[in-house]
Amino acid sequence: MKEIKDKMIAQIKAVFPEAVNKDYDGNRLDLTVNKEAVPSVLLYLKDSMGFRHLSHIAYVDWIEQGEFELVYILWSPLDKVKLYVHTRINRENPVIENIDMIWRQANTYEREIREMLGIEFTGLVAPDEFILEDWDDIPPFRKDFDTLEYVNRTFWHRPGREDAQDVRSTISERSGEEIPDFAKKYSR
Amino acid sequence: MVGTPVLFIAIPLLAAFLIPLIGMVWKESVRIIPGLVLAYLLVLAINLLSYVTVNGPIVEVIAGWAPPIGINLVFNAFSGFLVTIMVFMGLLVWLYSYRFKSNVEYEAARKYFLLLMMLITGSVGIVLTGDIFNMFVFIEITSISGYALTAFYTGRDSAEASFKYLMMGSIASVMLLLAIMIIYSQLGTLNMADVASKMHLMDPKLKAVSFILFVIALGIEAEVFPLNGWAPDAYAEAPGPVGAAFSGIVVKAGVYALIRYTYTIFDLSGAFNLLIIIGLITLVVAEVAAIRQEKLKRMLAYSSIGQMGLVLVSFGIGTKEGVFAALFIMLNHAIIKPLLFFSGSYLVYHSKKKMISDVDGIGKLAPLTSILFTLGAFAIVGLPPFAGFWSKLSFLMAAADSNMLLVIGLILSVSVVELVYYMRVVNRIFFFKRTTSLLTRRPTFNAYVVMIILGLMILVIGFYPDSVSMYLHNAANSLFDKSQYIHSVLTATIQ
Amino acid sequence: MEYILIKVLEAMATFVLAFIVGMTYGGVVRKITGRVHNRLGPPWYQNFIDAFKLFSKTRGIHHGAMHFLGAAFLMVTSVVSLMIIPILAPGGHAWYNSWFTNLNFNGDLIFLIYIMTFGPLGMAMGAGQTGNPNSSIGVTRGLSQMVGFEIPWVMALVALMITYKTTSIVDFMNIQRETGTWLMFANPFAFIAAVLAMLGMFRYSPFDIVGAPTELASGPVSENGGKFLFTMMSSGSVFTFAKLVLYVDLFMGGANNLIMLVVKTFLLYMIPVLYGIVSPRYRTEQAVRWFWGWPTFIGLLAILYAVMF
Amino acid sequence: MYNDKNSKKIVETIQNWARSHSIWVLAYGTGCGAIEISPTMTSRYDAERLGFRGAATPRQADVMLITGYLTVKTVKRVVRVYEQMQSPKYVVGFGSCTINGGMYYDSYNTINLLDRYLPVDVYINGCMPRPEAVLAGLSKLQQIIREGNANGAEKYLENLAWYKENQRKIAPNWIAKAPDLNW
Amino acid sequence: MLTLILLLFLGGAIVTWLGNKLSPVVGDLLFLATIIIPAGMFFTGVTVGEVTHLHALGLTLTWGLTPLSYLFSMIVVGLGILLAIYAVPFMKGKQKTGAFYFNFTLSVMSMLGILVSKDWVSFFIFWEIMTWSSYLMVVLNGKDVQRVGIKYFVFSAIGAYAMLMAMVIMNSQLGSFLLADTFNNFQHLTTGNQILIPILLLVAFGVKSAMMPLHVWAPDAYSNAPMAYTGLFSGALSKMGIYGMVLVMVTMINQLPEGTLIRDIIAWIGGFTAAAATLWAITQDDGKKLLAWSSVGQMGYIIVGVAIGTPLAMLAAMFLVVVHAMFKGSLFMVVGAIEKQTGTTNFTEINGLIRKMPWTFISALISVIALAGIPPLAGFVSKWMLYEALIQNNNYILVILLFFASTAGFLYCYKFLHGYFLGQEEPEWAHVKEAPVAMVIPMVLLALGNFVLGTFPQLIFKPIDAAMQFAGYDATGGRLWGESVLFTEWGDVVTLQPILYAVLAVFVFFALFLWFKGTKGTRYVSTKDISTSGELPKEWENLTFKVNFMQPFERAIEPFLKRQIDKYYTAFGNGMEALFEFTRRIHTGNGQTYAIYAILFLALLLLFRVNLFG
Repeated sequence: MKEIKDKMIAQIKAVFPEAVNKDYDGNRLDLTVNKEAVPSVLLYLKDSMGFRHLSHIAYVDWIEQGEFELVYILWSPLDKVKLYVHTRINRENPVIENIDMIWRQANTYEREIREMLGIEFTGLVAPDEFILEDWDDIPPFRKDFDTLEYVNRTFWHRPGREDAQDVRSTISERSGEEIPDFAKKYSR
Repeated sequence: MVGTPVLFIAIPLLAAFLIPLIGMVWKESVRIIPGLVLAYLLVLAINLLSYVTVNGPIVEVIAGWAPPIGINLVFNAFSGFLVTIMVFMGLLVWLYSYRFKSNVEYEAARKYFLLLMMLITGSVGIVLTGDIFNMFVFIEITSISGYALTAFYTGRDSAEASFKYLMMGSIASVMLLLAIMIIYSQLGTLNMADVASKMHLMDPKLKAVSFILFVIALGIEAEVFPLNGWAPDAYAEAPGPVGAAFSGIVVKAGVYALIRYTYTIFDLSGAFNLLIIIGLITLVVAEVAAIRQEKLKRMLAYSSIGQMGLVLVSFGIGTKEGVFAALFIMLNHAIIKPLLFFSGSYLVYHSKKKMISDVDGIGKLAPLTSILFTLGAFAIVGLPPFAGFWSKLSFLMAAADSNMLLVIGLILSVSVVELVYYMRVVNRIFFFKRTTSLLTRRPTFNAYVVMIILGLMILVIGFYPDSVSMYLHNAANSLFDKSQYIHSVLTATIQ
Repeated sequence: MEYILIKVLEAMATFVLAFIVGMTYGGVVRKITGRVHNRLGPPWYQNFIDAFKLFSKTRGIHHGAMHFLGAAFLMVTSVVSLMIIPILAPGGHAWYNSWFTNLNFNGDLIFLIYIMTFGPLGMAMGAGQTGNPNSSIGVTRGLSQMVGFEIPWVMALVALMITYKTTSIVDFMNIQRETGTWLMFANPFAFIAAVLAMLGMFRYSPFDIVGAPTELASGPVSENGGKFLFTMMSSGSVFTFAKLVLYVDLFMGGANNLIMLVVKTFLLYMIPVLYGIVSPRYRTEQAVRWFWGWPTFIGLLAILYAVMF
Repeated sequence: MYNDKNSKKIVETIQNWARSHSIWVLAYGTGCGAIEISPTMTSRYDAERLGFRGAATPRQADVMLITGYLTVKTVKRVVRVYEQMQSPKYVVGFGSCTINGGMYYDSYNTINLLDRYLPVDVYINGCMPRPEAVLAGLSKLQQIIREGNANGAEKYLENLAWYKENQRKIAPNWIAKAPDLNW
Repeated sequence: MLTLILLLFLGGAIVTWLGNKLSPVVGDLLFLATIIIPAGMFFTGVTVGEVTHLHALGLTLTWGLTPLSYLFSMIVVGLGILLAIYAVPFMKGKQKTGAFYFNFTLSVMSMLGILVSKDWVSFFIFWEIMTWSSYLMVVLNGKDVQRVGIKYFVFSAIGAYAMLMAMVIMNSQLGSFLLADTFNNFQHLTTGNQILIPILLLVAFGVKSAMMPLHVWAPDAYSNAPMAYTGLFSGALSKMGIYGMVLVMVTMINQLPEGTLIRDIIAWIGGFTAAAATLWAITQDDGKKLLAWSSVGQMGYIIVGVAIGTPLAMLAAMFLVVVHAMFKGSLFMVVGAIEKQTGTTNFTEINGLIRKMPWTFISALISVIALAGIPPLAGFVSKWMLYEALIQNNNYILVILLFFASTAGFLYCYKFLHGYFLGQEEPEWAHVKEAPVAMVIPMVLLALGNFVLGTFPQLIFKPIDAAMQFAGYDATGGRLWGESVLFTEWGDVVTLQPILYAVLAVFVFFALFLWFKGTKGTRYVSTKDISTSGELPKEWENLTFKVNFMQPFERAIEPFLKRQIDKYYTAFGNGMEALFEFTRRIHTGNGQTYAIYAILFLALLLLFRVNLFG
């Protein structure tokens, strides 16, 4: 397994010298690339290295660093290697190339990300609504989206439910964890 | 009586030689003279035919030698009928090709009409002559002008087709000469009537051999399978009107000769069966080949061969009704096939390869030509109420009277094949989308006149078949009256 | 005029009888089903309550003229076949016997077979007009199944016609009365084939592919509620009764009085019901092929039997 | 005679009795409560003996059981299904999710108060209510119907503007696009 | 008079064609005049028994009407008039109107000609004119011409040539072309010919009436012709085959010792035609195709009736001939109207036209109910009589087969109505309007005709009675047809009128009940508003169930559907073409080869000289 992964890294590095790799135990391999390089890297991985299957596109909101992270999880059925391709996108202008012509199923994931995180995929052709219907607020999976505030604004509470506690601060006090101020704002 | 049969040979032959001479003085005359000649001949033929109907056959003795020594021309109801058809066809071919594309130029026109006149001379001569060797001469005249006309376009393909024709024609000549030698060596005479009356004296073996040689030689002329290899090429490569002339004039002459030998001269009992067999084979092979053709003219050529096969079968039945039907088919064929050739050659006028697919959707662009072609197609496959139906019906009646059920069945099955390939073309003309960008050509006025005359004749015969049936009956009777033929020839005197 | 009035009144009496008996049967079947499932089940009059509730719905919708006509067509079939099928045997002497001779002598078996298909077709129209895909799917399934069970059913009838040289139902009943033998014993194969066809005709499991609960959302009736459903429900009850009476007339010698009629029809009705309770559901093509298998073979046997004996 | 007050009352009494004993149930199986309906309807608790019976489509149904939390997305469908049912019609809310949002009280896409959007006749408490509770609730519904107080449908029609306002608040575009109310 | 009528048709056809070149309006008027004036003359001026003689080529053509042909000619003329009225708005704005009018008129003329022909020659002439005029109709729209058109023409030609062969054989043996002579002197033929000739004639007529192995042209040809013509094609033209078959059956087959066997075989073929065509109709997704297969199936019923040949069966067949012309004419008009208004006839594309084209729907509904044979419409009467006749004639299995075909027929009947009129209303078809009045009136008239004949079949029994007496059946004394009462020979009765009244009464009662019950509380909602999981269908979403409509049933009959007769014919045709191609290559195009042929031929002839010439 190790040799296979080394060979793969060598091959990738040969073509994309700027890619950064990180090795894990087992069959996992991580790769970090620029957002501009994502389609070409993925296409190369699919066509030339046998990563035929896109398992998922995971997404993270790194609000502290002002960035979104997309993780394309690929799987090579021949070599049995799982490849995580990371890329970071600026939070201010979240735009990235659409890849659903490489894997058709990416369309679904991208629609979800578009609604939930507000990342624009250039050239993504998809019907308007996917999960959220009639949503006119900021995307709900962004960390600066205040759920409780939204609920209070949109729905009604049955009298008697106002005493909902912010349990997170209690727990953090108990465990001695330090929570930064900006993070307190976004989580309860 | 306004003229004698010899005029049918003399005048066109004279005209053929005069055309270049007068043409030097007046260029247009090369176009006009043949027309005048043919028109005169037509009038003459009709007059003679009506005279013959009343007064019995005319036997003309040439050069003062009485038969059986001298050469004589016989104009009876049978040969007269064929001559009339031929001359009429010749007139139509002339009218149609008056300014056909290949003879707009003076040089070409001179050659063309000269050869055409020769062709008609030869063909008419074959029909009229009463002498075997004289017939050989006429066959040569016809063939040679035919070779030249085939090669008229002077292209590579034309030359090849002409060469094939030439080759087969020389085989025919050899065979014919051999046959004539055998007869002459045995009977010492070459007059048809005389030969016929003395035929029983001949050695049966040699009789059969000479008949076979005749069949082969004339079969080449009459496009009998497997001797008809030259025909499709010649039809396809010769100019359109020449194809019509071949199918309307030359082939008729060949068939006439074959029939004359079978019915009058030889008294072989198996000859009729032979006719039926080769006729059927010719028919089947030709129609089957026609369905697989991709070029329009070749398809028509094969169809023409097939019709000749049908004629032979019909003659082979050997009854009066059979001969009637055969003559009817010949008449219809002489009317319909030129129509098809004429209109067909305008449908693919601008096409290089003359493919059938080039007529796709032309019905909208050239409606009258297309309708005339369709009329011809409907008529030739024997759809009522057009002319072809009556001939087919009389043929079937004759065959049924002789109890030839298998022949009927076979011919009707072949008719289905014939129907298929004609309908495919008709479908393409009217119901396909135009795929090529080829221009259509509007037929010349003359061509229109010719085609419309032919179309009207199809309709007239179709709706009123009795208009021709009397002549057909007379012709059929006169063919059967062998003793009268011999008698009238042998007792002919110099007038 | 008076004659017609009396006729109409008698027809209404027949209709009421059929309605009551049919509805009761429906309730009893639910009860029996419940007992088989080891539960109490609804009371026997539950169907009446349901029908009344549907009838007293205050609001409803329709999808166009054919939606109305579909239900009306269905009712026409039920009522007309009820009118044509003799309810009681001609030999009976009960005082109410003459009430139920509606149009008994104006139709025959072939007529009946065709008029019985009138309703499903009209119903199918109504279902199609609603535009609900489930309705159309149910309809096509129902028609397919009809093609299936019609074969053994017609075979059984033809076998009877061959033997007794008649197509009139009344004549069949007379024959059974005169000979004293029920036709189910005279030609057992015909009876078996007819009963197997009946399984499809009553649309209980495994042949409940038309409504197919949880699969098609009740199929053709899925857009109908309130008065439409009420009409269809009562039509179904009447039609069930009519078909049962037809079977009784043909194979069990008819009934001389109402009690015998109820007993016989109930016994007959239990065949598809009990078979259905314990069966899962066929797919359409399985159902159709099932009918073209053994039932058709038995139908052929019935015809052979009729021809030979 | 039909307009006579007393006879009208008698007729209504009979009708209400029939309605209460013939309740065709449309189970809107959201959330975890759907699993409670099966035992309620089948052999163990046998709701059919009380006249309850499953209905396949909204057009035939009398009562809609809402068996759990409703997201914004599902609430639209529920409203539509409710409007497609034919009067008289009733709504039964299952469990705390329908009552006050339950454990999803602070979810951005789950409504908290069902009765703001639909007229609920009976709430069944619990998380989830057991079949006994469900039966009790349904019996309560029967009792209300018999008394003639189960007039949720009329209430809905009377206060249509208010209900539509509430619905529009969570689904603005949908309400605009939806066909007009059909009962 | 007959000659005049036929000449008027012929001349009118040409004049119409020319007039249409001049101006479409003139063409329309001339067309109507061409159809209606001779038709009127036919109805008023022609009497049964009038005979005209013509001479051609030594043959005498005899024309005259018989009671049998009078029945058929009424169908031809009646349907011709209605379809002519229908055709004018139908063809408006279409291409090749002139050709359409020309061929339409010629078809009507040739059909009348067939019916008035008393000798085989004119019979054949008109038969062929009918063939090619209908052929030109089939290929008129230019779709799939080479396959459909050639198939039609080849089969027609096979039939026609079979007839030609039979008639020349009869002429040579009996010395007459007259129908009457050939039938009367049938016994004088040799034994072989006695078998051969009826078989040839049955092939000829079987092709036109789309009998089972010869039917493959029919579905394509019916659906390819313009719909304004297909009504005539299916309703009248295919009946010419039945006409001929009746003639052959009652005259020739009856005189044969093997007649019963042939009858049974034909009846079975008819039964299989009915069943198989019905199954194929079910699988079609195009209304034209569906109706075309249905026509083939209905012809199967008629063939069964004719072949069984008992008085009741013949009556049923004759009745079905009339009724089929009515309902199938109406149905093809319906399809034509839909095609005209929407531009397509595919079920999967159209839905919910019921509210847009109500009159079309009503005529379709009535006609379909008649087609399905459901009482109290006319189709039932014929089917009832057919079943009775079969059972009395001991054709039990055949009864089952026909019952199966009839029941399976409901499937395509429903498919047809559902396909066009029911289902969801799409915004795509919102613009569709009812067809022009001139198109609606003929089809409604024909549909209502079914209604009338279903209740008062005695209206048509009189001409049928005359026809059957002419065909050699004794006057069955009105026992089979009383005042709307159908009797079996066993004495069972079906009284149609009380049933009709009962049906009407119950229907009206319940329709009114449903309408008035809670009218205030019931309101119309559009078909988009249906209870499908509470989801609101999008504008572009079409929830109507159309594709693979009968798939469960198709799966059940899958083993049958694998066997297509068409495939065998295609394989045969391809094989023949390959053989032809091989034969064609005999002409190699090489001069030497031809020379060798000549020499070989010479050698061959010399070799077989003795065999040939003794």
